Amino acid sequence: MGIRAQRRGLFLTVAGIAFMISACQKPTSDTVQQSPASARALSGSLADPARLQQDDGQWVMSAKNYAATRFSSLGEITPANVKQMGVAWTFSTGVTAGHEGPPLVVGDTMYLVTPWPNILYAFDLTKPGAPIKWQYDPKPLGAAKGVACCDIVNRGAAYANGAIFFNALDGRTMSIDAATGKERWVTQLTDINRGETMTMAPLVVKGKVFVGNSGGEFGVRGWLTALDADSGKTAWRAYSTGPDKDVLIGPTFKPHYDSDRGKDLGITTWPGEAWRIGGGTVWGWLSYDPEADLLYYGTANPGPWNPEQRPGDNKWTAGMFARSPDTGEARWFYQTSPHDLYDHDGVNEMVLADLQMNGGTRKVLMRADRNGLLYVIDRLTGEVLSATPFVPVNSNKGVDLKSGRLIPVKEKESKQGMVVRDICPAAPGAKDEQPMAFSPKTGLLYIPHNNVCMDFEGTAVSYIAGTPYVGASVVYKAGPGGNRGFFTAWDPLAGKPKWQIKESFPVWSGALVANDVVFYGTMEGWFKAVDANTGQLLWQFKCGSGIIGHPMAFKGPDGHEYIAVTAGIGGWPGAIVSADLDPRDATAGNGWGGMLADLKKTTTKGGMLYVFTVGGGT
Amino acid sequence: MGRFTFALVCTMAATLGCERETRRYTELPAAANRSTAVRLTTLQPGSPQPISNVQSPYQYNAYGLAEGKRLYAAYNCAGCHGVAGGGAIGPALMDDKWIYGSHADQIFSSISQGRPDGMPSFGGHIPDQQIWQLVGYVQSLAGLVSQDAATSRNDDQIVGKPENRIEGTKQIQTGHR
Amino acid sequence: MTQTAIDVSPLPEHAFGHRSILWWATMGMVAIEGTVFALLIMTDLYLKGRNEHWPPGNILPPGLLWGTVNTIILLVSTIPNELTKRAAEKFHLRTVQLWLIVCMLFGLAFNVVRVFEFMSLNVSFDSNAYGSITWALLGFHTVHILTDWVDTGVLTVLMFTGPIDEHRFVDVSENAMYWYFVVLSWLPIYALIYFAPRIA
Amino acid sequence: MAPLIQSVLHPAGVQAARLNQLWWVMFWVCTVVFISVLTALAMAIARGRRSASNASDATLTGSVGAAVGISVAALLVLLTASEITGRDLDALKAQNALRIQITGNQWWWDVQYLNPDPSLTVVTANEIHVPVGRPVGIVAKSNDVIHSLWIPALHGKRDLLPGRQSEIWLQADRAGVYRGQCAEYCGAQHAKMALTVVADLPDDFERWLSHMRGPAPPPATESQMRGRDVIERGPCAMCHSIAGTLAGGRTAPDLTHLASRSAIGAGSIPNTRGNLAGWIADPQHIKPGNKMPATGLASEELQALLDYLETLK
Amino acid sequence: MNAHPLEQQKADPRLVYDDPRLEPAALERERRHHEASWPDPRGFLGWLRSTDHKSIGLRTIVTAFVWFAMAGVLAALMRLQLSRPENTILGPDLYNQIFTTHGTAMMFLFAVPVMLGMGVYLVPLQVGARAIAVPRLVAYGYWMLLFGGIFLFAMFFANVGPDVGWFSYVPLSGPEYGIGKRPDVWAQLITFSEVSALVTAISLIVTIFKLRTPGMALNRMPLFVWAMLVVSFMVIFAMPAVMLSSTCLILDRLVGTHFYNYAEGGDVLLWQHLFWFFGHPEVYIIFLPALGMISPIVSTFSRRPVFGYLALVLSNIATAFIGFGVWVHHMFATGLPQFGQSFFTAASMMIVVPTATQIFCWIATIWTGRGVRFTTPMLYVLAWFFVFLIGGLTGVMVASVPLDLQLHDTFFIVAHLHYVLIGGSVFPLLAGIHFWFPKITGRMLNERLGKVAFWLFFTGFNLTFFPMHILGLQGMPRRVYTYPAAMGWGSLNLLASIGAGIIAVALTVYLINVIVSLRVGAAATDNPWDAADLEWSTSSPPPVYNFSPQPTVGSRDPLWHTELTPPFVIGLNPEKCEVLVTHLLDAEPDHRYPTPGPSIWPLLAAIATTILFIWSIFSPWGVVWGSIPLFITLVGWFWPHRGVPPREMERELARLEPREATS
Repeated sequence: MGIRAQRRGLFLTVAGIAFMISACQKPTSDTVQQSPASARALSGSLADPARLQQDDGQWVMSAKNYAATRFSSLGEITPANVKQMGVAWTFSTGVTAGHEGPPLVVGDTMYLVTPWPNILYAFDLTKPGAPIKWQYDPKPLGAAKGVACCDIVNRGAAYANGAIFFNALDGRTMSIDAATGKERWVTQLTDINRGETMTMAPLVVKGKVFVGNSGGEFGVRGWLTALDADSGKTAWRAYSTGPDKDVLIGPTFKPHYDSDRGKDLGITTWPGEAWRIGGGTVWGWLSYDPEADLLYYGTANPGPWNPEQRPGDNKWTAGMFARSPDTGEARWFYQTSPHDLYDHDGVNEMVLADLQMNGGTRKVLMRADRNGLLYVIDRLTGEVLSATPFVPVNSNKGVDLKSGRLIPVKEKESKQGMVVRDICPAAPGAKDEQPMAFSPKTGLLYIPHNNVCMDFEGTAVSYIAGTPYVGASVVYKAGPGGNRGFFTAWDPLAGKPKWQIKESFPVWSGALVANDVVFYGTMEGWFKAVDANTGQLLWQFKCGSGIIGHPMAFKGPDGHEYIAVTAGIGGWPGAIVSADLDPRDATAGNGWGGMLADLKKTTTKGGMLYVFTVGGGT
Repeated sequence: MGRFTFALVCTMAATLGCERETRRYTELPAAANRSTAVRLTTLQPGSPQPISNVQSPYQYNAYGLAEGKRLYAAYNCAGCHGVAGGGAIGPALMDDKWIYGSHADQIFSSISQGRPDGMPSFGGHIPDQQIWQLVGYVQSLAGLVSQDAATSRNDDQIVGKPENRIEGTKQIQTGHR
Repeated sequence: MTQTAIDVSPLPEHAFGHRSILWWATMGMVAIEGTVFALLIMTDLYLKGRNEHWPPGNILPPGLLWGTVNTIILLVSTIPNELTKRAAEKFHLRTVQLWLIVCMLFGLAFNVVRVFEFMSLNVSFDSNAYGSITWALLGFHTVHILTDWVDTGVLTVLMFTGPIDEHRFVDVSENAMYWYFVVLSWLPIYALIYFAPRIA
Repeated sequence: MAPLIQSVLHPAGVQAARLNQLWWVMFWVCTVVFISVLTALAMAIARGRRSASNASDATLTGSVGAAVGISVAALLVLLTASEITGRDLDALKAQNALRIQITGNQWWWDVQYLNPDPSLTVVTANEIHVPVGRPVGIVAKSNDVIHSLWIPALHGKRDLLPGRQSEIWLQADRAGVYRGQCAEYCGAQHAKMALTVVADLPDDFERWLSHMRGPAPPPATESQMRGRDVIERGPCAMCHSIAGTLAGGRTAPDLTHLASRSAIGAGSIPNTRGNLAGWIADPQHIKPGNKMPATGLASEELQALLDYLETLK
Repeated sequence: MNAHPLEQQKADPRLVYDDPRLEPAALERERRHHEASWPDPRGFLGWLRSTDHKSIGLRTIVTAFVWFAMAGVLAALMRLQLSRPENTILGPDLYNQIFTTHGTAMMFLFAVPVMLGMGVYLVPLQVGARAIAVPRLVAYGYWMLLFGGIFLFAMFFANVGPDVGWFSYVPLSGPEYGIGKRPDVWAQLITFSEVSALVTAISLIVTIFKLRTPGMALNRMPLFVWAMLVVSFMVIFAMPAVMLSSTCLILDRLVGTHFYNYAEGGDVLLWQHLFWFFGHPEVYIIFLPALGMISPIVSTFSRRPVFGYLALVLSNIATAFIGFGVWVHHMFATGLPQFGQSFFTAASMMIVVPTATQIFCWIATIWTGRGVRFTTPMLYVLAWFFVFLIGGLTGVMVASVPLDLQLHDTFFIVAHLHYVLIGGSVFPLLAGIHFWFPKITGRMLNERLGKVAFWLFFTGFNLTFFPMHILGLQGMPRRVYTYPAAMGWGSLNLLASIGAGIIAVALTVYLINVIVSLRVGAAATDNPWDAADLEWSTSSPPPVYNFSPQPTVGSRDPLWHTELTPPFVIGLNPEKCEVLVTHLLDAEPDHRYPTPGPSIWPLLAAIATTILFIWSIFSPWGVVWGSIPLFITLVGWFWPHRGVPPREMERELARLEPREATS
């Protein structure tokens, strides 16, 4: 169990968070609440996501809001009554791959994108059992499954101006009319023959849809692309490697640290032409600060994993960019893992908040990184304010706050052809894409994460377009303590956990804070509600399959609060089950086989959407 | 000139004649036309023909299997199917489930032609000879080749049993999952 | 010139200890196997030097219980062993028979416990070099225990069924010698297997 | 092209020169010893035949002792010479040295010119250039079995050990082309695992190195374009790399500047168009057992491929 | 002291004079008694059961020479392939199998066994023993050698010949790169030949320690016996290293252990350390017996006792000790720290001192001898001085770390090692065969043919191997199956190949000489060369029981000091085939010991072992199941045939000692 700090009142001096921006304004949610269902839908269809994100009754983007807090202030479900929560309705997706990402609720309709074949369902929430309103099948190529590194997942859709935006695995972004399910536009962005896929959830800001590619394990050159939300035409594209003009680095680029300054670092920090196949894909989460008008996103690992094939810092991979959403110009960059040694992608979500630090209010972003450090970074300048390990870490010695650089540990560095043992955290990191939540009420981050170490052997690998470009043999094992996962309530100011729940398996579901109750799921299939303040388990429900989905909260047309989550084991670790891998090979599933052999005996595959409410039923 | 032409014509006639008069009752050696009789199912109309039991020319050949193992790594097969065949992006190769069949010619076709759910088609990108070597090695992952000829462990991280210690799988299931 | 000769007919027809041919042959075997043990120990130390952690990774050192139990069994077994040897050198057939059976029982106990020892090594021979050399050390010693045990068994049977002459008693004495070697060689191996991983 | 020099007795660098010196010291001392002992033996035979008179045992002991003493003295001379040479060889390590990493593979050499700035790294294979008069520190590694790097005109051997890394320091003092060869038996084609070493004048070397940093030139003619297509779409790209194209294989030698190299197949045959064609068509004929398969390219494809490969200067 | 009656007190042997048993007729009776009692099994089955050291020794020598011939044919094939550049007679695959099999067979199946075979034949005779100690073990050792050799060559002909070099460096011989069963064949052949050598070494040590005839104190032992003693000890301490390393190799390959897997904490240099810890002493194991043969030959044909007996003995021992300290000089190119370099250079060069001492002692012997008799054996020995000096001096060069960096793994080393091994060992061996042939067969070898063979061999040898020094300096590496014409190595290689042809002719002449002389050679007397050691005191060839009566000695050169006629040994029971066991240091009589008779069990045990070894290449279960027949054969082997049932024994004990019954 986690540490329970006594000084709760002291550190609840959270001055403001992105969420509060919305709270200060006249809440539209009141009107929405009172309006009839059709009116809600109408208002939803007209509204800009910038406004809709503030409405706790709806959930219009996968991270709930631009600040990526996954916090809902809906208070109907309380620690007291959560025990009476029951299933309202369910829906089987018929897909047996891993179900990541949350459903959306816009007005009276719920939208759900399944993993490949990426069918978009719309459910009519006004009717009992929420029947399917329409469904849209993009018919993505089956071959795309062969170049999706970590199960054929989809991390959700985004809503804006009457359209649902989402990506199909074979590299298409599409805009679907939210009301009718009719296709507005489809843009093909990637080439699966080069190993490029798309799995991330788009973000819509100011009439632009931001999407990034996946395929860091295939020698893909990563990018973030802004598409015009109305036409699907590319507005700009920022690569994560290569010359400054490709990375959209210009005069406005003012990184905080020296090592990020210089001409064409995206070339000179790579050997030869390795930057062309250097990874740095953008498959994770995006945040946006409307006030500073800055878009934040992370770049994934450099490829291949074997670091000896790419000496140098490998800019601009494994770091985070702040860009102008309009032009794409980079404002600052910070590299969490220069010359990444362990596949420590920098794509984890960045939660934006204003924290009271050192006597002042700092506009920060918080990121629980794969490398085991929880970063608090000034989101205007890119300065690292603190970087604290939130799991046992032996592969780095933290961050030198002066130079901003991660301090590597020599003996844990890869030596091609040799097994380097017990690297903590492992390649999936202390925390992978599974998003955390932040409660402005408690000031705590709720982090679903892993406790995984690994043995790593770098091997020479050929770049063969469309085949994996990894160059490592990895075997994961449970970290210190023997439990493979944690659910941690983290106090970013004190830099330590408030409380912590040990889980047998990595906690690969997202977190949700619904007022005072925190929700998350486990890979065994338990959907759990815990007290936001104490971490006490309040309620749990055993779903049909392991949960790696992201829970969300919404207010139904009936005015009641609902919690929805998808069960369906899969994803990188869950592929052991969903892809029926053989754990006798310890590297099965890129390293999970050795550690998750028991998962096959614990749960089975099968995607199902669960919607809960107090009392259950409709 | 005329004499030369005459000689040329005679020579050509002779060569053609030899070729023409050759009565090849046995067509090419089995290895050459293996891929034609590939079946992915046992279900056939009428009385079923036996499933072809064409074997990889390297089934009992240690060198061919070792080459297969080298190529399995060199062509990034390991990236999808696991270092020891446990699977990752692609299905496991060490178990008893073979979506497109475990017979040598079926595996050959899978590698050469590719398969719709993500298996790239390697035909034309690597010589057939190497595909056969890969076939032999892939079979060894499930214990389908002679243990005497199968490869042993690599000088690398050990993530599963070496192929020469894998007991043959008894029941091979074939079919879509 | 008078022919002289050495008449050796008064000499005995057998001798114990270093006077006997078999003792030297046994010592030859002991020298060979002792060399192998020494080289195995050197190999272990060499590999230990090549590895940053010994045991590598998060492998636990072998459990102490069974190894220690076995060490005690081995050390105690020297008592019946010595008694067998003395009885043999005095040609006390009954006593030899009795102690040989006791020795057999000790050997049996040892071999049974050895199985548990292998199970408590916490590493497999094919996991890594540490596992390989640890298994090799324990395995090679087990081969000695096993062969000497089987050897003692044959000798025991022989002492009950015959045919017997004085040389059988010499055999029993040599067999006891060899057992001492097996016991003595165990001690450094025991230290290496069970304590070296705990020191570094 | 200058004749290939691969001889201990024709040193072209300071290290090899020292070893050559040591060799001649050893040779002459040993020759003297050899002749002396045989003379003694001949005298003994002659004397023994002449008279049966025995020298006293004490005299004999003295003589034998003296002979052994002289042998020991000769030995000490050699030991000292060896020791001095050993120290001299160690003295070459230098800060401003050129650093080359050579990785052994069955049966070719992977070469990387290291640079603190990773983008200035140069990758090539089977042929190295070194500047005259500048120390070169070679980092020796292996990807598979044990190989041994031996360029007799420049220095002695250094084993390339898998799982370990070693170093050797050498320097060329005369411009020229020197041949090196794998000296540790490494399997089927141990015999055909040679390395060409070109010692350039410093300016030439810098020019060469900066040229090597560039990618392959884009194809100019239709046929060359077709040739690049054959590489990218055909089997070549599965194993070979050519910077500037899609070919990124690392299991076989880098071909980015293939045409500038003097030999193919790790020194198996001279690099001519005809040889290259023969090699691509049937590499197993020229170097049986090597890892390159016959690719079965159509002749039109082969010609286009050759057209393109010839541009890879 | 409550001594049991059966526990006999040490009784002193008596010196007897004028005993009726010393009458010539009585001695002849005793000889006949021995003749009748010592088993000399006839026929094929008898041949299989034989435990007579002369029979086993001779067949070991013959078998080793058969392997020598086969390995020699392989050498000729290599020379044929290398005779011109870019030759395509042999492909790399076959060539690599050939040079590996050649090296392996020469080292493991010829050089060591033939020397031990000479020892098995000669040592009991030279120490005046009636038999070798633990003869069944020696018989077993022979069968293992035979089966090992058959195994290797059968596998070679089945295209499963080892192809990783006689040193089988990992990882080339390891599970990943040593493809197929070829390296397993090598590793198991090692086990065969090591088992054979080890048991033989034990037997020789025990024979030398315990069976020396009275009077032969350690300081009177013939130098060949000293050499065999030292060599046997070297075998015991060196061979386990290669057995261990090859066992680890098989385990790595078969069940996936990681002794040599650098990725998982093993190490590739571990192999080299273990291998050369054996491999360097191995050279002296081959070389020292040859030196032991030189001493009697030099002494005999210079007609004086060898000069510097003590120095020669100490040199032997010193060589053995230093030989164990210099294994790293095979690993200089792996990169050693400077300190290690100096140490191993010095140690490697130090070995010159004992060798030089020996050479000078022999020169002194010749110098002060009574004129050299230029017999064929002596010619070989004189040639030995020439070739071995070259080999030894190039050895000094190679011992220098810096120079070795240039010479290592080149043809210079090929030249060096053949000068040392053929020059150092085969020349004396051929001399020894000539020397002892009369003793072994009862017939003299033809001197004329012998000299023809000698001069051909000497010429061919130098022609073959001397150019290789130059080739090495010109940069030609070892173990290459071909070389480019442009390298200019063609003519010297051709010369070497011609030399190899001459060697082949020379050895054929030698063989013809042996065959012809066996049939029509002059009959040999007991001591045709007028040599000094005890083996020349018995008939040629010696009887099964070696001597009757058993002689004792009073000096180092017993046959040259007949004025001190030593007494005979009498009183050994021929019925039980008794041998006289003496004390270790001064060889005083201690007790009588019945030597075990012929037995089929060593053969059966060897067959069972062979099955186990070969099976274990394919499955680890081969070791488990294979040990069952081995166990059965061993029980059969050791099951006694003499003695009484326990009850009877007990009764006898009770009768002998009533006191015990009451206690």
